Amino acid sequence: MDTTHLDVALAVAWLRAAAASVTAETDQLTRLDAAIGDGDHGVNLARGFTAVAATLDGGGFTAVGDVFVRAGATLIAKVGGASGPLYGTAFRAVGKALPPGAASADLADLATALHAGLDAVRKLGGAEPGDKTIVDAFRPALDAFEEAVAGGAALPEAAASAARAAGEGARATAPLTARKGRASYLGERSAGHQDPGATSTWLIFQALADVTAP
Amino acid sequence: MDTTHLDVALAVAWLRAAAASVTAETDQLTRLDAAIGDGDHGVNLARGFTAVAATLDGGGFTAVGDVFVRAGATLIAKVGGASGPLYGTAFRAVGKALPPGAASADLADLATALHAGLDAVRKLGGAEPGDKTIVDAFRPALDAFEEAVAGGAALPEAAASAARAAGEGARATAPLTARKGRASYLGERSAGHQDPGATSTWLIFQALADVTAP
Amino acid sequence: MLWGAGRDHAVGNEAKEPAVKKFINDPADVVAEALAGLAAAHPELRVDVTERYVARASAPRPGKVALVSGGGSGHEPLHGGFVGPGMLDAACPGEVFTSPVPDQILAATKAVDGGAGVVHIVKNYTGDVMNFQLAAELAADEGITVETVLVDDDVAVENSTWTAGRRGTGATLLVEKIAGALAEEGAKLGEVAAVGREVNAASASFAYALTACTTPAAGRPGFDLPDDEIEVGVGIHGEPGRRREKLRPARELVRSAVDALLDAKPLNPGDRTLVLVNGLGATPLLEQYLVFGEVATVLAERGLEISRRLVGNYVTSLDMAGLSITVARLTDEMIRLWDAPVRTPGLRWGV
Amino acid sequence: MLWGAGRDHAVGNEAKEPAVKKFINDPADVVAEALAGLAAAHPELRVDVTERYVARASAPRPGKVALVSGGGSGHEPLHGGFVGPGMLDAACPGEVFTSPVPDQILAATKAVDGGAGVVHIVKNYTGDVMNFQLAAELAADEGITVETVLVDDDVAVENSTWTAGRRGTGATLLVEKIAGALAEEGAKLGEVAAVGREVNAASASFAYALTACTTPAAGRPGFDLPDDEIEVGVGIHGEPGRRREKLRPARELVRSAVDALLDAKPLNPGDRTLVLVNGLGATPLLEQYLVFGEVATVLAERGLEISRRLVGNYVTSLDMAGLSITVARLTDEMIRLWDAPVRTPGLRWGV
Ligand SMILES: Nc1ncnc2c1ncn2[C@@H]1O[C@H](COP(=O)(O)OP(=O)(O)O)[C@@H](O)[C@H]1O
Ligand SMILES: Nc1ncnc2c1ncn2[C@@H]1O[C@H](COP(=O)(O)OP(=O)(O)O)[C@@H](O)[C@H]1O
Ligand SMILES: [Mg+2]
Ligand SMILES: [Mg+2]
Ligand SMILES: [Mg+2]
Ligand SMILES: [Mg+2]
Repeated sequence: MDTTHLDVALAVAWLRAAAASVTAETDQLTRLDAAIGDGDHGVNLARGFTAVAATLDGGGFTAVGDVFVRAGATLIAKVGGASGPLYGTAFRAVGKALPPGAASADLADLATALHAGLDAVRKLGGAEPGDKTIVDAFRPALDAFEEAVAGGAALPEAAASAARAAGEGARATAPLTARKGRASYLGERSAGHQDPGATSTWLIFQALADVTAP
Repeated sequence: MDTTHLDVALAVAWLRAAAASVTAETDQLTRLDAAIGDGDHGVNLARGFTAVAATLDGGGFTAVGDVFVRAGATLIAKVGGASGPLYGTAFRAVGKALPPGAASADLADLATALHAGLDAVRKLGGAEPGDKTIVDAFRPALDAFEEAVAGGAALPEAAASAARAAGEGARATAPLTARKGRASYLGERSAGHQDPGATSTWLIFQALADVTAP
Repeated sequence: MLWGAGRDHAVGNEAKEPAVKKFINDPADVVAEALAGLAAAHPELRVDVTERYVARASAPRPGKVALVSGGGSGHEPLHGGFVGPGMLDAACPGEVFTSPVPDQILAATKAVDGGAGVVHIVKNYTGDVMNFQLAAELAADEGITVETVLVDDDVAVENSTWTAGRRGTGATLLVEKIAGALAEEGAKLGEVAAVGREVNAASASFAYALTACTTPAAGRPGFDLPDDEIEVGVGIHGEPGRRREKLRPARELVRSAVDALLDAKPLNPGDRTLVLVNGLGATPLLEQYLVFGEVATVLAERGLEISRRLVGNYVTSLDMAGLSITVARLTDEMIRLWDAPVRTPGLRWGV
Repeated sequence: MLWGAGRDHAVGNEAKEPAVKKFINDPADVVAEALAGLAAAHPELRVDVTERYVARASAPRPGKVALVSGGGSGHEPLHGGFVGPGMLDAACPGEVFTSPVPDQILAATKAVDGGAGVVHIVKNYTGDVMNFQLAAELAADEGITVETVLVDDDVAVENSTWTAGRRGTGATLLVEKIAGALAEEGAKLGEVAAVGREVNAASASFAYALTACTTPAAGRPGFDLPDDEIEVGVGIHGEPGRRREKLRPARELVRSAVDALLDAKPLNPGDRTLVLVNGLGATPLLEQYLVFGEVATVLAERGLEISRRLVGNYVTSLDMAGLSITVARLTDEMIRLWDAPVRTPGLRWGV
């Protein structure tokens, strides 16, 4: 494996691994959402990423960016709820920020694209760090990824670092009081529960780490 | 106390004692009814006999029969359900069968009147012995009462004997399959549960035994 | 031990029960307070909280046959919610799951009698039958002619002279609507009662429960049901059903229910039917519609036409999670009367 | 341990859950199968089970402003049950408690657009808002003008730019009815949207839950509640409320709720109001009427007039035992539009 680039095959493998992971963890995500939301986050993402995996099977992608654009469009079309537009828009933004038509992206391109994904989530959802949302896992993951890349790390190492940071970010949402999404209706009662969306963001970064692991 | 007659005061005392007893046992009667009926028998009778006790307070009865006629009419007006018309009609029939205008009744008169009460229940409800109803406590109670009176017993003894027989009759309803009233909808599932109506009949006869006990 | 078999019954004082988890004040006042609320919500009704009846504000209408129904409370909108033009003239709500008393039925009967006679629509329960019978005798004493229509559509119960007979459930709504429409047109007492009996004879119902219901007086569910079991053949008073079965998919439950309905009252291909899928209280409309879809599939397979249909909570059993399916064979006349205008809190169209 | 605080979360395989106790087949098929049932039950609706929308069979009506609403399923009759003359032109049901997706909303919007523009009535939830926003952008790309009316009447939630803001609950029905009536009269896009916003601004809602509800996917109640505690300030998605309190008599709960409503949206003596007492699913109508009576008493004390009222299950949360109280301040115009004919599966009068 070329550890300095993300190509079409690897992008597809990543999204398939993400699909497998959110499907395996459906019940856990749903439980987290039942505690401070409406209990559908696991089922929502399992439905969405299963559709993503199915749409990638047809494949025939030549540009790596198109993989993410297609995945994002599929999430928007299949998930609903808050997480559908947020993840869908994020993946679309990632795909569109990758070099147009390029079969693969280097790590700097990938970092830039992930940045565009995070920006898209923040623009659509308006969440600040600390609001107990996807952002609280996505942002530290991106920071860690960029830092690793700046330090000369290869993809496996950068991905592992991002996944670790996402996991920590997700766990760190537990004591927070939600200020966005359904959990915000609970006011202070949302504190003490880990955010489902931040947790699924961790699963997605962990999937990249898993498929790139040496 | 005159142990050979039932007078107005004793009739009123009997009905008051019955009211106290069904009120104290409301929950138990309701539980029996919840198992094979709709769970209201205790509340129904507590409401009805409380109203009976209240209407007797106004008192001023000169004829013992009138006490029962008034009690029966009150039960019909306040209870509803199956037990309201059945007990109400029974008490009215008892009252009407007692010697008109008489201040008190002897034990033969009382036996005749109770007979009229049982007949009224059977005529209105159409239940046969063994159908798992009021009849299954009322009939053995009446038999025991008549037998005691025929044997020369005084009221306390006859009442105690009737109460004992009513209790045995009520207990004996447990294995029966109901063929009348709501419990009949359960078919064979009604077996294994004591009939609430037979049980309240026992409470009523027991109240007579209690107020006449030496 | 005079408290016999079946459950463990400790006589006498028990630990204080927790408060009943319902939107009520004193459980003893539920019916009176709900009637006060009904009065506040429906100025077009005359609600007599003391005498305990609900009548059209405009009643009596001279020369019109009046329809009076009633039964225990806890089945709302039945019966009070079906009072109004095109349906009932009055309803008598008893205590929760307890039939009304004769005085109350008599008061309602007198309040709406327009001189053309009164039809009592009575669900076949021992208590209801006896109380309405006593009321009809009292009404006769006052010179009011009463015809009684007994509703006994629940095929889960065997119809035998050795039992209390079949229960009245979902078909009560059909009888009240169709007989009510005919009465509105000015038909005679005998005609109104006859169409009511005809609708009852043409109707069959069957119900399942997933949970027991909780009466305000008892404060706890009437029975316990394991997570994977349901009660089959239940009525509308929270009593257990004919038997307990394992939970099955809706598709299979509907098939068994339709089999039971058609076994009891066979229909022929081409027959037109009315289908009522009726929630017993806590079953979401989402599930009720899903079940209606399954019923439509099964009836189509049997060559039966669904000409009229109704889905919703109409004949309920407090907060029981469950539903009943009623299938009635329709005549042209019944369809015409079903479609006639009705304006009540619980059923309304055409006006 | 990546599965963090709050509950004990064992990652990976767990004991198989028992079957979900509902009248369904596969939980994944609930919405599609319920839509099939809705289609079978209501020939006057066009139900597109594939595209997932419910429209009037007669839509589009050229020149008429069309109303489209939608949201997660599980709130029935909202929204599909409010499609018909005088109310919505189309509704988009999402998965249970999950907002619909943009494609679906776009398909419904295109299906009913009569060239005069489309009003999207959107309950204020992050997911609903974002999905409808994306759909509106797609519709604009196709040349359809969309105005969005956001409903956020639930005063249990603080209205702050630092939260997702107030939720849309009971007032949604009022907005759909009143804006729907104005659209039926031929009003312009801006006018229809304006009256919808006015109704929302004039409305306040507050809800209590006695139990959690159970989604088909989860199969178990969303939270546990002790026998003597209730959730105060709940929404309609089975989420816990703002706080937990001891159970109190209905009289006191109503008083607290009305205080909360009037604190958030003060009214003056003499104001005319519409009161909606809305069951969340498993609360018997008997209790709902009892609560309506209490509301009437409290509003009368404050000198407020109840000019219009509605009691029943309209904006539900599956099988939650609970209810919401909505009070809206009425203008003459709103009263006129409220009284206008409506003919939908869930709300019907005047036709
Ligand atoms: N405004 C927002 N910005 C970022 N993430 C959000 C926002 N609102 C909600 N989320 C995320 O969405 C997750 C919930 O997703 P999901 O349960 O699928 O949708 P819904 O809340 O509509 O049911 C939350 O845990 C949170 O992480
Ligand atoms: N036909 C009948 N004849 C005699 N007793 C009957 C008959 N039907 C019912 N009962 C008695 O009535 C009791 C139930 O009374 P209750 O619960 O007050 O009325 P309901 O069944 O209407 O709720 C039964 O336990 C039974 O003993
Ligand atoms: Mg969610
Ligand atoms: Mg009973
Ligand atoms: Mg009863
Ligand atoms: Mg959701």
